Amino acid sequence: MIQDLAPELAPKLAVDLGLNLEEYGKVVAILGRTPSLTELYMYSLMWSEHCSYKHSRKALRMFPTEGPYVLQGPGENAGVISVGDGWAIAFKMESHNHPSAIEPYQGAATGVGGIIRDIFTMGARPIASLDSLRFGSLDKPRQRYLFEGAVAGIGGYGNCLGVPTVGGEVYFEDAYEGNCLINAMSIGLMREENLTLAVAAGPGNVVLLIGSTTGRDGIGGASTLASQEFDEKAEDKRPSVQVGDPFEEKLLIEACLELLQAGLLVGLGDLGAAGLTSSASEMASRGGVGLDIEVTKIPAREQDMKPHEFMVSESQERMLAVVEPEKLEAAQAVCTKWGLRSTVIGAVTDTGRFIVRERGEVVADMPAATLAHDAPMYDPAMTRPDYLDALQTFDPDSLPHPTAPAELGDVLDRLLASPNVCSRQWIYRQYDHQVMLDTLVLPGSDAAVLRIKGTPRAIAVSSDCNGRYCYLDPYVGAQIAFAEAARNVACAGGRPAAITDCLNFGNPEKPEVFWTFHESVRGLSDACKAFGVPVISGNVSFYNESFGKAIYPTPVVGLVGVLEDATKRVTMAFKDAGDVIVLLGETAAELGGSEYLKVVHDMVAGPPPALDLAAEKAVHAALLDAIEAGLVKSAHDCSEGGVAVTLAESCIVGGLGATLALDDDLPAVDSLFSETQGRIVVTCGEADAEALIGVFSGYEVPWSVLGEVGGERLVVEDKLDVSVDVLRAAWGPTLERLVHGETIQSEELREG
Amino acid sequence: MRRAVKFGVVIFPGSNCEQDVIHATRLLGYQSEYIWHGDTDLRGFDAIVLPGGFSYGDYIRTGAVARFSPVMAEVARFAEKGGPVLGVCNGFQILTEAHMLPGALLRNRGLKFICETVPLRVERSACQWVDLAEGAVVNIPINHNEGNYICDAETLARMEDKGQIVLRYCEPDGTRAPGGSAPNGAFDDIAGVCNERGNVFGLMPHPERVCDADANGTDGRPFFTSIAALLAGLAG
Amino acid sequence: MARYEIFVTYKKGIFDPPGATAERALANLGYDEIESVKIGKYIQLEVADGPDALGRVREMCDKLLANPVIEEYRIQADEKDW
Amino acid sequence: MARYEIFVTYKKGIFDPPGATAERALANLGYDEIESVKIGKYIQLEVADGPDALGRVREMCDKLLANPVIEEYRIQADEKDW
Ligand SMILES: Nc1ncnc2c1ncn2[C@@H]1O[C@H](COP(=O)(O)OP(=O)(O)O)[C@@H](O)[C@H]1O
Ligand SMILES: [Mg+2]
Repeated sequence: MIQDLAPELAPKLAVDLGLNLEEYGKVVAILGRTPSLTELYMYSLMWSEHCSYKHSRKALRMFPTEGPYVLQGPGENAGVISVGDGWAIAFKMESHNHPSAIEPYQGAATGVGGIIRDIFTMGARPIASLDSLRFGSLDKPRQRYLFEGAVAGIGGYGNCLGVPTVGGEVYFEDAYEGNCLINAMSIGLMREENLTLAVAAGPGNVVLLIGSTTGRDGIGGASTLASQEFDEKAEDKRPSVQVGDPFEEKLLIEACLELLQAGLLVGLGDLGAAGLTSSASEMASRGGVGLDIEVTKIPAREQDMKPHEFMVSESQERMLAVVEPEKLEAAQAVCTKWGLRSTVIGAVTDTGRFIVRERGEVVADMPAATLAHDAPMYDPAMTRPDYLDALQTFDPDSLPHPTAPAELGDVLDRLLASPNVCSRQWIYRQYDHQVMLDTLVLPGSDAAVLRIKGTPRAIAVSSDCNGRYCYLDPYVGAQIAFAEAARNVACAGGRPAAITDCLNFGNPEKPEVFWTFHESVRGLSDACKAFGVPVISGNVSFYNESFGKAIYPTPVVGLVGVLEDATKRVTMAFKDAGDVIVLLGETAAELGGSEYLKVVHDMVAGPPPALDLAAEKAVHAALLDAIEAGLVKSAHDCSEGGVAVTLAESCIVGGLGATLALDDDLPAVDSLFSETQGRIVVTCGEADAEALIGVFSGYEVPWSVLGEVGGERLVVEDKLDVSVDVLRAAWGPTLERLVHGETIQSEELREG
Repeated sequence: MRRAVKFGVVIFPGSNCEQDVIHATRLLGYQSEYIWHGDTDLRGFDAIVLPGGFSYGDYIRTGAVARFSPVMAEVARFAEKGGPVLGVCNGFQILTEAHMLPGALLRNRGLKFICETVPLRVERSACQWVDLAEGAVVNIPINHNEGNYICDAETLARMEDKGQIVLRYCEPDGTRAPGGSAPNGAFDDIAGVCNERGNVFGLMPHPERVCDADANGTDGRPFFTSIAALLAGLAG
Repeated sequence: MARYEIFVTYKKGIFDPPGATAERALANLGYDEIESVKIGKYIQLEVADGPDALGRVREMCDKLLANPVIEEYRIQADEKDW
Repeated sequence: MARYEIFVTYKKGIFDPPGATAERALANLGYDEIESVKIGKYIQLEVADGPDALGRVREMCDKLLANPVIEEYRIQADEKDW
């Protein structure tokens, strides 16, 4: 008979483990008795925010999840889209913010490891990763340590696996100082027929644990665990940091894909948050079956581990497979060939109950589906934060702005040297971004392009979110996150197919925070609907706060687009002198939330740029048509820093200057640095200019011919005249210098 | 009919560039097949490639564990008989650990992993894998954390003398910067070396990454075509 | 001048992948006697004499040479010849 | 059961990249007393008792745990508590 906890102690332990008393009551009602220690641990983890989405699930129903490309929407380990000829792409993004704030290298590394397991669990070979990062200002040593460590960890893990890290984004804002964000996205490729679901089925089948040993890693990580009163004997405070072993993961990828290919598995699940409890209960509930697990069979890394420790350990690099008994030997042979441990730890039953035993004795016994599905769902209160009024009514025109070309050139230098704008090469130089030979457009352009070998196709991928905009207006900010990702992908020639997201917010139990969450989800949903692009996977990370202050609302969008013809891909670099420069879209006076305001006036205020979804969509469509017609030599969208930064970047990476005029009727600062959405700087050969404009004229989009590529200076009539070498010197080495603790002297940026 | 040249590409646990070498060599028209690290039969292969990656996680030291794989004794025998062996990146590290090539590879100066395309200068050497003119500059990606080549001065002098230095990091114009051109701090800018006989060649850059005209350049092709031409000549 | 040796190891309970790999590799080489291998860092410091040298070395370990979140260390004055 | 500690260091004259970096970083942190830092490996072995245990550990070092081209090592029987 199960050893229950003392009824008077159990509720207290439940609270320590992160359940509230009502939730505890629900556990008692399900079981019809006081839970055992193991059961309480299992419920508390499965019903935690992280596993149950209890505060977010209702809002997430706003997302459109269906579309022509979708093979598998949200709900599985990753979403899957079809990309033609029987090829499918699985992808998902996930956060590893809190572990990374404690130990940036291992936190980021295991974040990459975790999301990659989600991908090969689906039967897909991981082919690319992206990383989306947020830190405080690099003036602070701690922030440099976090940034440097996280980048090294992402590289260390992905490089070892041989999965290229092809893109990402990074912002440095004080709002993230106490709570950095480390979001990782993984993309996998498979044949459609190999799509595998994490489901347990077939009573009598065995449950096989593959991969690393189980230690006490991660126990006590998220929730406040192990209060002394309940531990029989005081134990030394154990570190909860998980150390990643990318080598083991590499073997897991190869072995699992081989097992699936050979048809040796009924189901496959990865062990992520809440470890064995989560993957086993989800697999069981999907299959409508029960499981019977013996913890002493689990290969332990440490001595005297308790059943609940086995069940909730977050030791990395482990997979759970369900295997028919007659295929067990063959399955284990594959594991052995790859040098992996594989151990039968239990069996599938027809009872629907999740039973955990220690040396045969039952220590937990509950309806399996209740762990995964019966967590309470909340409708959190929401209130629009008061601070928004003051922020949104701020008028950037009320500030003094430079007007002389020399001053404006200086501002451009400073913007290019801003950590939020400067070259990211310091980061992606540490990532193997070429292995597998499919990265046709390397990091450094708007979107990375990866070919699908054996087909004419490629995918273009980008991850984006300007948290500042989301802070100033979460509804618009979230739409812009989508629009920018789609625009980046369009600039490479990709038509958006689907997105994943990682929604990073503060404490959802605070009505003001929850409002920003709800508005962001609404904004993202509306943008997706307007573009007909579904959300196929995602992740919510709440409680990103420090000292009671939430981060900027940060709904990161990871978008995958498809190029039917990989040879049509486009990069942002200017190509040849004499090429014609055309601006798609139209500039408005929108300095609210801009990098210019931040860098020059040290302000984050004003309304963010407006987003007209129909106009944005038309711009992308016009560009994509022109690209498909083979007319476009370069394309680069306007984002932080406005059209001036866009032009400067295309000059710098192309090694060419440009001479042009911006003939809007705006003040020079707006003209150059306004962050109006829906704008793309496009170039074409002189002979194609007419045809290009012909294509654009077929759409309801404003366009203007700005000038031409050439020379060694960026010259904007009446507004700017700067040497490209000087711009490069401002833009190129900033990150490396900042990481090494140097503050950049503006002297250094000027021509010597 | 003469049999086409056949490359064998060894898979160690943790290798991750083996499929890239297969892709590149097949694209160039050669036969190319995997060899499992536990296998000991190299019959039928004309040239062996130890690919890049992180064999055994690069734990303890890069290449330290892989060198004891059963296949490595055969690779050594194959090389002794004059068979051509190429080690790329981790493969180079394995060859030095196995003492099939002189020197060792330490962590990069600056302790950062480096992935970027770099110019390399072709030196006059005995290397059978290279038929480029002395002084030619090729642009090839490097991708490693431990590419900082080291050997003692005596070994360097001997290698110079015997034409064992095959590639050096350089500036885009082929010159070497006074402070060194190696991004990883390699001694004397050394990027690739061969044995005295010239049949065993190890290099940190990844020629297989630049063989496909559809993706990122073709500067890596000569390394595979030259050995294939040599083998074909011998066979013919 | 003073010399210190510092031994940095993972804390108890933290997984040590290099150690685990060495363990398996040695077993494969036929060293059946191996029961466990742990791999850490061995640091040799030479410092100029000054007040509270040991205290300062400890500080260096906490700040830079070891990662207190996952590692622990031991410092030993070194009288050996190097 | 017997325990051994192994200290692996670069041979004299071999440049030690982590050591050199640590040296600079410590100087930057204001530890002007630093004269040199060398970073090597610290290995703890537990082996079952058997004949010539130390000889076999030496063999393990020569084969796997150290690279004689660049490294040297010292073995010490370990009587400490771990
Ligand atoms: N953390 C990162 N990891 C890898 N690549 C990155 C990272 N941050 C930025 N990049 C790459 O640098 C380039 C510029 O990034 P970003 O300024 O965010 O572009 P955009 O403004 O077009 O979204 C892109 O190619 C992007 O993928
Ligand atoms: Mg862009």
